[in-house]
Amino acid sequence: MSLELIRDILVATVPLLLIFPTLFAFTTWLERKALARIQNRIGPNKVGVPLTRYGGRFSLFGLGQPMADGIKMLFKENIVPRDADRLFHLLAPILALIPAMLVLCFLPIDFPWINNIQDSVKAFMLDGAVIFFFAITGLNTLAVFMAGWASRNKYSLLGGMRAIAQMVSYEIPLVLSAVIVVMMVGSLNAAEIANAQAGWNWFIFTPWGLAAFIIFFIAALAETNRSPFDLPEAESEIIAGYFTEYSGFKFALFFLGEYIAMFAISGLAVTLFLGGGAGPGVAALPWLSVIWFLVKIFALIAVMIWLRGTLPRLRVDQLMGFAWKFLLPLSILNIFIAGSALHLLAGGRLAGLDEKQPILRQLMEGANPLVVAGLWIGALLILYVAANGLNQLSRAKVRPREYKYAE
Amino acid sequence: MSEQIAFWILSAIAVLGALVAVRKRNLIHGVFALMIFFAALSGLFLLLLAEFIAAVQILVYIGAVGILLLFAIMLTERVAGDDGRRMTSRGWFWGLVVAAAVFVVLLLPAIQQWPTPEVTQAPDPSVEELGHKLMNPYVMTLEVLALLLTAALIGAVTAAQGMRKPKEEGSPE
Amino acid sequence: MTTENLNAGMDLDDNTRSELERAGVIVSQVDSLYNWARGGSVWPLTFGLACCAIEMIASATSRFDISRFGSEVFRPTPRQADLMIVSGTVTKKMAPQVVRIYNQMPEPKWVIAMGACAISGGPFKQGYNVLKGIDRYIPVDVYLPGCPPRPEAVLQSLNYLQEKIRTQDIKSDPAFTKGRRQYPVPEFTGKDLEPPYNPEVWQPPANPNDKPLEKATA
Amino acid sequence: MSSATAIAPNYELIQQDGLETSLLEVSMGPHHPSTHGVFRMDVKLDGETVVDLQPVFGYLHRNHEKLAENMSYLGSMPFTDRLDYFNSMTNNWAYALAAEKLVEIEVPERADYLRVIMAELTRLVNHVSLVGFFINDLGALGTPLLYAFREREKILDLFEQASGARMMCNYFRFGGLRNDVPEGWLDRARDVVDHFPVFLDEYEQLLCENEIILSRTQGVGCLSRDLAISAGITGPMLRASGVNYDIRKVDKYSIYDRFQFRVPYTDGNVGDCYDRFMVRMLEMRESIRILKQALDGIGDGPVLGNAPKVFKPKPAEVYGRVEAPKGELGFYLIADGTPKPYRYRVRPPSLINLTVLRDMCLGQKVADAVIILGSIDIVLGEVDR
Repeated sequence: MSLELIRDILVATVPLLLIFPTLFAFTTWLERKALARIQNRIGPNKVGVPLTRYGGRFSLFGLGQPMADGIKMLFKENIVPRDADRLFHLLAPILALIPAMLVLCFLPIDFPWINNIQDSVKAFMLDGAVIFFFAITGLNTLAVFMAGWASRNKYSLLGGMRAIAQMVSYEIPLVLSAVIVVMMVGSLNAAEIANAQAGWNWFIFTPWGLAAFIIFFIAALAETNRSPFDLPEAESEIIAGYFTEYSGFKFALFFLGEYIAMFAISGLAVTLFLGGGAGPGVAALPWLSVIWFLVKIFALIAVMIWLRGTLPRLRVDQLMGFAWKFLLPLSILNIFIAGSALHLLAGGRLAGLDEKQPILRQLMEGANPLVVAGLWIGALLILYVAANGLNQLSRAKVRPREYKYAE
Repeated sequence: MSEQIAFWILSAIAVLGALVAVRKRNLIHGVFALMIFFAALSGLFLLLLAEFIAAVQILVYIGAVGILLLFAIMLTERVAGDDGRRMTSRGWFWGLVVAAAVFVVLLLPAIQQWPTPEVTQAPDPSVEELGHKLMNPYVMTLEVLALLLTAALIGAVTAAQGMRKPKEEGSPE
Repeated sequence: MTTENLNAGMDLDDNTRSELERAGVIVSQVDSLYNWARGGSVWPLTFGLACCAIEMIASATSRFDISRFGSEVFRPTPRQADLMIVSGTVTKKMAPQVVRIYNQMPEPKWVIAMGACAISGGPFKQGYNVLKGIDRYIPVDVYLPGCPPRPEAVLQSLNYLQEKIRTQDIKSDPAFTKGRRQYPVPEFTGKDLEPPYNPEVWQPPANPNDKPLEKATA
Repeated sequence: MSSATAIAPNYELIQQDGLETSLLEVSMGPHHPSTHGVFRMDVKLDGETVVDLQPVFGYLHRNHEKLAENMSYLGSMPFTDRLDYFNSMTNNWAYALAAEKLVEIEVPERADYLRVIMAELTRLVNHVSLVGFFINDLGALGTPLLYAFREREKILDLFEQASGARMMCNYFRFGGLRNDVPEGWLDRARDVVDHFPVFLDEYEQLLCENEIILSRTQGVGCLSRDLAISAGITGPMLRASGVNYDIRKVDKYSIYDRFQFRVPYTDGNVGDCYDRFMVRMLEMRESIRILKQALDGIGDGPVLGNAPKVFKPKPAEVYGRVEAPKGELGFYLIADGTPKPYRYRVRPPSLINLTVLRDMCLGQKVADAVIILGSIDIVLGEVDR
């Protein structure tokens, strides 16, 4: 193994390990501030620059809050319950963090420093990058189960069981909605998928892409245990779920892992549907693509925070029903629609396409605008009707009720 | 050189994982050891440049089969076995013989072709190639297999219908 | 809050000072940085006992907003909490649970006794089932009187606590010198709690008439 | 698993297919984020389904009744504040009504008007916070709760201006009120009351049509009309099960017969958590109606009749009751001719409404048990006393 290779690997990975934890700290602050605004409060604003008094002149909108939390957590006592499985109790938070960190390498963010390194080191240049992404995020489930089981706490166990059921179920719509994009590009390579959407050719602007993005985002919320799918850590029911027995830095690791997973899955959503680093001005200034990528990630995270501040939680059977009875049929139907649309657009010339170019773009070049418009309206109509119908079918039947008044 | 080192490390992990998975009486520990074995196997696939197989190995074996095993275990009563008890059975000798025989049979093609012929044409294990293979010559096989698996899935659901609540149908595939 | 604790960081005795000099300035810097951090991030436990709990919740709401001081992260599990606000009447049936939850919290941990009942039994002191102050079993850092105290008072008690934390010396902090403080959980024997108080943290007050008063107060 | 079937007769344990699973026994509380105080539910779970539930209380038993027997009649008044610590005003009122029956004191008209105003404001405080806590139990991270508390603060300000305390008002006296409201209070109260419907509109918009809230609460924790009546349930819970029963209408105590207001109740078809939630939302509108009439109709005059502070009533037994926000709150007093009551007994609506908890929870999910408890609206100070 040559020195250059080692250097390249370090250049490709180490900055990721620095940037995203920093963004995590910022996100916790953002989340607390945003929730406070949603709830008519001010939010943290006293803890600012270290070593100044609280409420001092340099409070910086409470930006010191994540740092204070981090230092406090670092020195907090670590408690392992007496009956716990010590090894698994220790391994679980680490295992929760590693896959989340690992998949960050699969995001095609064109950081300036990785332009000079060889392609074979860039994980997102792997032919099967998208598949790898899903494979590795799936490991998170194991960490959650480990934590729930190893704590020997009934609430933890309930949380762990809920987490497995939820994550396994929602992985299917997640993967199936990504299939649409793979069909439209003809590649599993993350960089190629991002490049295929250069300019404004984002897949979210196609009907099936829009539907797939919505399904993907909902499933991503469930995968990362965000509200309204935060059942594994439902505070009002099972205390803190699988990390009930975790204190100090292990808890901080879980927290970190959860947020990094949010970054990762939002990053994938950006790659698949929102054009990756594409955005205005990228052609002139290539480094803008990094900014655009991060801005899009933060836009998705802001939506997650917003949902957390507004929605109540689902129940466990409704959660499963939603995945199996609503999202899964809809995403399969969506694949059919996308496939038929591609076929109709191609009009028999699918075999003669250049394999190295994104399929959808080649098809769009010679297509009749009327056909395209008809296709899009038709696809949107079918999806809308299907979603409505599935909603009617999967909704629980309630008895009628009436409110009366007695004078 | 570095491939060699990686190969030996991964192989050692795989063998150790498999041994622990067999020897542990605590079922959960056993399943996790099995998963370590699967992960090491996936690493070995990566070394052979079969990245798609490696990803699928993780996705299916760890993500689906392992989780399914955990579910099955959580439905049973006694999870933690006694690690101290020795695991022996009366037929261990014959077991060993059968294992050795299977091993030899598996190695037979390699032994017959000894010494290994030179590889004249390097394989191209790219995902694209795999996709073309699956979609052109083997498309019938793939479809039949998919149909079979779907039938099995529906069968499992039907069989489980009478029970209290349908657990996860398992594999995300 | 006692004055010794307030000044612990400033009035160093010679022994400590020489030790500090040997260790360099860094020690004191780390000290103050750490105190800054844990003072600015006091996460309370979601733990309401009675009437005061409502005012504790009110202190987290829009008008008062405890989150300004970084304390809105109410943790439902004692494992992740720093501060236990004993908000309300502690009955003899509940006292063992309170002590147990205190034992489950990781160090460093603090306690605010909120309201007259948690301090001394309050209006219900004469009752047969009411504990006359939670400080008999666990060490209390800040006493917050009132029945119930206003939410502003909760915020002020939090500020007092932060003041106390900021002047704490890590070397003499019981959180680091003793290991986790775990106190024996009292047992309800049908008539009274056994033992009636924990001598490690509480002693019956001295009687001005010099007569032993143990039985009477217990 | 025959033992499990025995403990839960009305939930069919589905063990017929031979899948032997073990029950999980969870003790929820006394320290649990959603038990509304120090209350414990010993829950037996089959997966996530509740097969048995035993409520355990007494963690906040503060000897209220025993203390009152060793105190003058008026001495217990501040203690009634701490029964149901959301609604000190109605607690005061129920006790004052009982004592006034005992010694037959007339209440001045202005005092009666102020009593009605205070009681209805209390009802607003209670219902609005209850709905907030209820949605919080559903997992909404406090946003509706904080909105509710924002409105609650406005009403607590009124209480504070009148009585000097936010929560523990101790405002009522036998024969009237402790003191008159300060100057300008009625205008401020009118202001708060006028603005409350705006908030209610917003709140209803936020909550009543929310798809998740609908699916979480409809068909959950059904309480049938018959069971509600036979278990002695009162208040909004009874009305949600389809019984038109409101002590304000039945007893017409104080001056409630002077006001135009309606009692919302359901057709008794379902009686689930959603009905209980909706009945409370509708009741708030009616409270505002009463408040507007009372604020318009109030005249000048004294607020305290000539009642002695310490009195020795003749031996008698009385029962005074009001429609507290949680149900029928009653005080039963036995006087024996001394300045202290011989027996002092509270009929706490929370405790009696709690008795049907097990019936409503069996067969539901554990998450439902939490919201069923939330929809009953208990306060442990009143349950344990």
